[in-house]
Amino acid sequence: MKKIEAIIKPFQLEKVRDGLNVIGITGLTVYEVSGFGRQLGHSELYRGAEYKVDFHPKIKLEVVVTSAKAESVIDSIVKNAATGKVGDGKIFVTDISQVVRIRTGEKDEKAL
Amino acid sequence: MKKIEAIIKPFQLEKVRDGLNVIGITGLTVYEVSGFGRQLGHSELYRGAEYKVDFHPKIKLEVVVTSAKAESVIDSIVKNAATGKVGDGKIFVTDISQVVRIRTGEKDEKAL
Amino acid sequence: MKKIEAIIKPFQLEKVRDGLNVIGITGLTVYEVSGFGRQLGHSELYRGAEYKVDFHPKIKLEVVVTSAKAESVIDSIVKNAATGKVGDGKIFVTDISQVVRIRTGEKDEKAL
Amino acid sequence: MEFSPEMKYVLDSIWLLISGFLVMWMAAGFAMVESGLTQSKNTVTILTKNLIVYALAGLAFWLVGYNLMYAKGTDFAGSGLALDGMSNTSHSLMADFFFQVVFVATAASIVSGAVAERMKFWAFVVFSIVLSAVIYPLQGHWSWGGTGLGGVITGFTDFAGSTVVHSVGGWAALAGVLMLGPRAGKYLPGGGVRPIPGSNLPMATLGGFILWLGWFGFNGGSQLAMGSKTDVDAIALVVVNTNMAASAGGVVAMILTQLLYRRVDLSMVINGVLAGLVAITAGPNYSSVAVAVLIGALGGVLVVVAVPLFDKLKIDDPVGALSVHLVGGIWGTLAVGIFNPNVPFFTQLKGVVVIGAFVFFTSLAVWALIRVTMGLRVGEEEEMEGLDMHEFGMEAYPEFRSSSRPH
Amino acid sequence: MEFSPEMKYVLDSIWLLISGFLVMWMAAGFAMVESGLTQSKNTVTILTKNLIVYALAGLAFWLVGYNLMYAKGTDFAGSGLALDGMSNTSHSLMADFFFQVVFVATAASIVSGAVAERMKFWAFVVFSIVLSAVIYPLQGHWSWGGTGLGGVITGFTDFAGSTVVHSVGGWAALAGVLMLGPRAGKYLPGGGVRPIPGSNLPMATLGGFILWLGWFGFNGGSQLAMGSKTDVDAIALVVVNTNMAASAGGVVAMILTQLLYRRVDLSMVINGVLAGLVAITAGPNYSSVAVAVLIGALGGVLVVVAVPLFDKLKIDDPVGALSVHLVGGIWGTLAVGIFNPNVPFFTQLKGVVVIGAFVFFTSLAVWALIRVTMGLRVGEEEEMEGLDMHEFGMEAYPEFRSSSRPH
Amino acid sequence: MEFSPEMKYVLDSIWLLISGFLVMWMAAGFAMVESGLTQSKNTVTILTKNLIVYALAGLAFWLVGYNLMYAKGTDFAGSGLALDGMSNTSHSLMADFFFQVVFVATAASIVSGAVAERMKFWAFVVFSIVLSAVIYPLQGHWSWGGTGLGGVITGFTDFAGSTVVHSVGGWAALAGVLMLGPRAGKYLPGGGVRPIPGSNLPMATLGGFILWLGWFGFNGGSQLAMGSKTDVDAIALVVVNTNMAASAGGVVAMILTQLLYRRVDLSMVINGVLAGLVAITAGPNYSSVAVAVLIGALGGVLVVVAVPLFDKLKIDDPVGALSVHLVGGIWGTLAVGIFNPNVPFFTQLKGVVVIGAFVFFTSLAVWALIRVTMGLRVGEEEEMEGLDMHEFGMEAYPEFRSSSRPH
Ligand SMILES: Nc1ncnc2c1ncn2[C@@H]1O[C@H](COP(=O)(O)OP(=O)(O)O)[C@@H](O)[C@H]1O
Ligand SMILES: Nc1ncnc2c1ncn2[C@@H]1O[C@H](COP(=O)(O)OP(=O)(O)O)[C@@H](O)[C@H]1O
Ligand SMILES: Nc1ncnc2c1ncn2[C@@H]1O[C@H](COP(=O)(O)OP(=O)(O)O)[C@@H](O)[C@H]1O
Repeated sequence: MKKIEAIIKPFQLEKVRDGLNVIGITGLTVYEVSGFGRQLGHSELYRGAEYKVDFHPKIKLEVVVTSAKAESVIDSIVKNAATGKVGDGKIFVTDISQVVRIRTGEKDEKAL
Repeated sequence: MKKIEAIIKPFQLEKVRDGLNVIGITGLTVYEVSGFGRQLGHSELYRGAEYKVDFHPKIKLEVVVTSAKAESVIDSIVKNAATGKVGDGKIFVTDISQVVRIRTGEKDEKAL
Repeated sequence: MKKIEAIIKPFQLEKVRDGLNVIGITGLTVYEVSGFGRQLGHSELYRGAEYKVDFHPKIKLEVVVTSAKAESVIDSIVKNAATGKVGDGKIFVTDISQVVRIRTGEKDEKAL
Repeated sequence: MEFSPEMKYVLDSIWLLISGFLVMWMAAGFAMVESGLTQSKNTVTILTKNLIVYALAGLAFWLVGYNLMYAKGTDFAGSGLALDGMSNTSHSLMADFFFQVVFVATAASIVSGAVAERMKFWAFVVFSIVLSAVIYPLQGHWSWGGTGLGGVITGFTDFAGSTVVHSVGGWAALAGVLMLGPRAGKYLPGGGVRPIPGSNLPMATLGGFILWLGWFGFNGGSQLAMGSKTDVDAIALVVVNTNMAASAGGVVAMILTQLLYRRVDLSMVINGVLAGLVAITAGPNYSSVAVAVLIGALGGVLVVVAVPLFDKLKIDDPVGALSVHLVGGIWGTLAVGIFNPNVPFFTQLKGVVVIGAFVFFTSLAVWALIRVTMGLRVGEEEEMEGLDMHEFGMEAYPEFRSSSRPH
Repeated sequence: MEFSPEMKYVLDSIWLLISGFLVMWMAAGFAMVESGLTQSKNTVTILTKNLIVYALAGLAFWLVGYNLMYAKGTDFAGSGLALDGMSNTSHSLMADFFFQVVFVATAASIVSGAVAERMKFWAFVVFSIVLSAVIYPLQGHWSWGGTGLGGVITGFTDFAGSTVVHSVGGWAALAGVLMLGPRAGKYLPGGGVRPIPGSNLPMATLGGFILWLGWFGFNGGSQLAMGSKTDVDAIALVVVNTNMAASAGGVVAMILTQLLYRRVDLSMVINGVLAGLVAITAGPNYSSVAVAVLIGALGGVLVVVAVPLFDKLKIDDPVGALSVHLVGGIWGTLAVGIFNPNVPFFTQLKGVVVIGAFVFFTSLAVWALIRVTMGLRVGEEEEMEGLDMHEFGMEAYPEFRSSSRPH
Repeated sequence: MEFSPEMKYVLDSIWLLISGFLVMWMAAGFAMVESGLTQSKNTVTILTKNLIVYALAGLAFWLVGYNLMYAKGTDFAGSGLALDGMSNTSHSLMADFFFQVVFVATAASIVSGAVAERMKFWAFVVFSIVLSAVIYPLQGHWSWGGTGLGGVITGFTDFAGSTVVHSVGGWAALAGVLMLGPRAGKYLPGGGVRPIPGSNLPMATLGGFILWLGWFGFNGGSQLAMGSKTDVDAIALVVVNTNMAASAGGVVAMILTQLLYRRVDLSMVINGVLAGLVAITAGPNYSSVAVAVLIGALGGVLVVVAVPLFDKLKIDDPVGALSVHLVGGIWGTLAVGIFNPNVPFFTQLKGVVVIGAFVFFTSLAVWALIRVTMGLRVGEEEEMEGLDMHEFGMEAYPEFRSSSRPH
């Protein structure tokens, strides 16, 4: 099984989620992060002094799927999260050695 | 070494933490996430218009342990986080290739 | 490729980020977490009743790099995050099997 | 025994000042309601608008508006600038001016909420100046200035401004909203409405309380005198009726939202209170308490009906300003024609229509002019990321993880 | 030279109105203190309760309560409905009615905080109506209505309502809290107390300031007249004593929490200020400033002692309403018997007991009735996830990551 | 026809009380502005300071300050304690005392913002007591107490306290800030300034509105009488000028920040409003509206210039208290010498210097004494983690993920 972590722009979340729904993803976890990358920071102003804010608000999305399904999930995310502008984000894939559904104790693929 | 990530219901955190304490876990990291899974969303109401909220608040818990200890940690979490209702959450296990304790520079098992 | 996760004290973030900039890291994701470890909790007071707060605010920092670069990243983080006091945090390293840049679809090392 | 003229002068002037303090306080109420009922990514913008609109209203009304409204001149407009040639023997001129200033600020504040979250800051500033300096004073010249627009609306009765202040703000806002269009993502292609919840309901509730308190000055002060038993009796009745209409509006909104949606909606209760207040404003001085309760209650009904109705018409009003001030103001003005035997219904209707048409079309023209010159609406990306970042480079709550989330 | 009756009429009426404005403002203060000192998952509920309770108190007191309290009738109750047959020659009836309305709203607001975070919204609404329409007016008929309950409590002296308003609210709240039980998780099996910190201390502090300001109207207005040198001197003394008692209460709470816990507790300082205010309310008009400081200071001591004491008794009062209004109110009423040579201590004690017993037991009966009919307490899961979501389907701060965390 | 002495007595006293209510309300305004413009990790501390400083000012001024300031005695100081021997025939002594109490509280509140986020709570408490009990009353004895310091500053004219209240607070604050040093990390080694954004701008804006409202009492009440046509005319002019100067200050700050930084800065607009208010305070009673607008506008200019200037001097003032109250107060006092033909500029300058020097050096001495005895500044780690946790063990927003982030 694979864990697919995607860091995306906040306003793309809805589209990405809808895309994943279409390909039959049944679970998903998201949280807010701050990202720093090629996208340049912007400057804010406060009481006559400027300061640079380097980090951008991003959404991180984690979805664990069978290895077979990983490719289609990645494609779907890329398609729906891309705006073509710098800062669109990255996808990282890791191997998952075990999954457990807490409610039932089911394991691995049955737990997904 | 293994990283055990568990997504649980917020109100179970305390029980889970107490359970982990009992089996001698010495470190733990938690943060708030939003989850989407089998558990249905609920609708909120605002000024005469209804809208669906798909994501549920969840707590994600990460604990890194020796491979030997992983099983007992998983069992403990399952036992303490389960309420038997849908939405109880999932556990994902990954391999960790290296651990460093920042304070001392100690490595791997000694760092845990 | 490796994912390096570091849990550090919030007020060290800036130094750590500057250190990583120096060694040429081009991307970084951070978020706020709560940690529980060797560092003792503290007690807060509210209306005549004391209570223990076990969790400390921490920053989690994730950076994905080529395996070749991993060691220098870890060293840099250790150097800049350490204060020598308990609670300085931990670094966990995982293997990443794939990376995608969402904007371009570039893969793996080219995507970093 | 009647009081001496000087005694009347002193008491009346002080009453205007104290009432004016209360009405000035309403500016804070609008700021709180509007920032509470909108998203946190636009909070700095809406706060600045509210603070500045109060300041500008005062300056504009002093330089131009007060004379236009209250000076002799033609039936259409007063003459002079900067209080030139104005005087008053029954109470202090400055007290009167102050009381009028806070009124025009109220009208201007109403616009701010309806056009929130997508209008350019400076476009709003320019419109507010025109509204305070020209549009508001002109119609005020006909009604409270007493010319009746050369007889066209003579007899039109609006005690404290259901029409002259609240609907006027509402019409100006409606013109702006139509010109501006709804917030991005508010109305779905399929016809659905996507709610955009307010970010800080304690602030909105505080604002509701502030407005409620301020309204005692708004309506009570409109007696313009307290130097006799008759006057204080009138003021006391006005205060009680104002309070009871607000109560009724709020309670009815609570009951209706419970019945319609099976849950009470706090934002609607606040709007219900305000609608009750707007509704009673045209005639808190003639009716019995029971009639005031009825008028306020119907204000509460109207707001609960109007909010989703405007949404159905794709007229996007983030804080309910149109439902409260425009709809509530029309209802309150007509109610005088219904419940006050001395005021013909048709006269009230005529006033509502004449003033409404004037303000709406003038405002439309001004908004249009602003649109073609400096632009009315921020860009799509600006709107998505929030006006605060793009127009102010500042955040209202910089330390708090809030991401006026994707909608 | 005494003023003419009309002059007195005018001045007294205006004073009642202005004081009434200040007391009305206290409703906002309660809303802020209570929403600030409770969890954000219950904020919409508590805000709505505070807004609605003010509205309902007005309507109920108009329809039923005012006559019950102030009309002639029996020693036990006044007669008539909706101000029927009421009149007043020394000041405007409506001004008096308004001033009384805001008082009953205060009593009702007190309950709201004590039963917060677990009571069903509609159960609270029903109780508030009964309290405002019947319970409060009846005991008010005996004290301020002047019957002395057929002589039983004749001579009982309570200038502005330490007992008649504050303790009454406190007794009603205590009955509710006992009926309702503590919040889930508040008291640990081993006997420990788990604090549940308030979610927004700036709001709570703002509420404290609002109440402090409003109290000048509460106590100052209770002179009920300002049409003579004697009256304004009395008012001025009342205002100063009110201010100094509040200051003393706050300072003492600061010092005591520092001594006892080695850290100042802001929530206790706010409560200390309020306790000082409640304590001086029964007699701000007779004492020297020094005595007022003493009475307020002891109010501050009592609150610091009472809050943990109630916790020890497992009486869960999220905002300290019982410590402030019930304990502080009793203390203030008895203090009149101690420091005012013209008022026997025993008379004060009798008033406290008679009124307390009446309100407590009547309230208990009403709460019991509500419990068996519509239910008093939300379900366990509702409580855990917050009343806002379950009863209102709305969040107070929807954009902010707050999870009134597991406790 | 002149009013009877009793009528004057009644009207004047009531005006002092009502004005005093408004000024008391300013304490809440300071609390909101200061907590809004600082970081959330220090919010409990700043709220407690503001609540306690108001309470302590009252107690200290009663015990010591009022006599020191207003009793007969020497040219340097009044005599007696606790209002001993004080009396007043033209209005109620207690009303006067109340009005003066809220003034001293204002001066003390000013300090709190400037020294925020790094001073020990108890050090601030001790200084506030000394300021309220001794420093403020002494200089007040010379100016408003009327001795002119044995003729040294005779003729010095400060209607409502641009110098006597605001600059005094400002000088005391400046001494404290110099003694204390800037917040950690505020000034970068390379000479840069690292902004530390305020955590809650709605609160700060609300505070701005509260102060604006309260200022009508501050300046209007300083007429000290309303028992004649002359008095109410004066009051009305004062109110209008106060309002217009504030408006002008805010509008100018808006325009200037737009021109200088290409973006409007809300925190500066709030400061601009306040600077306009401080500036007009020395002479709202003599000038035309146009001059008031000018004085206020220049106040707005000064604040926009002064804030970055203080930063260049590494004088760290988190909320802009020095720019608003010290700079604005000096400007306003000198403006009287410029625009009021009856007041020589040099007299004003002399007053500013004498009072300024006295307050600054006395304060410096007191701060120094506090530093060597109990310590002035919290430890580095305390500062980084926030004063709330270390001095109070309490959080202002415990449920919200805010981490006054690393800066
Ligand atoms: N090497 C990395 N490790 C961790 N997170 C990264 C890395 N590179 C990028 N990111 C995350 O992805 C986001 C987008 O990356 P960025 O380089 O700005 O844009 P793009 O991917 O379009 O070139 C960043 O804000 C950061 O959160
Ligand atoms: N495939 C998945 N990938 C990532 N997170 C998941 C996945 N499936 C479930 N989750 C997380 O676990 C939570 C609970 O899952 P859900 O399906 O609702 O309940 P249950 O596990 O009891 O069937 C979700 O809210 C989500 O945060
Ligand atoms: N085994 C672990 N798994 C996950 N997170 C851990 C683990 N051990 C420590 N941490 C994280 O690292 C932080 C610091 O650890 P701690 O033991 O307090 O200090 P130190 O590493 O200096 O001994 C903790 O607050 C927690 O967030």
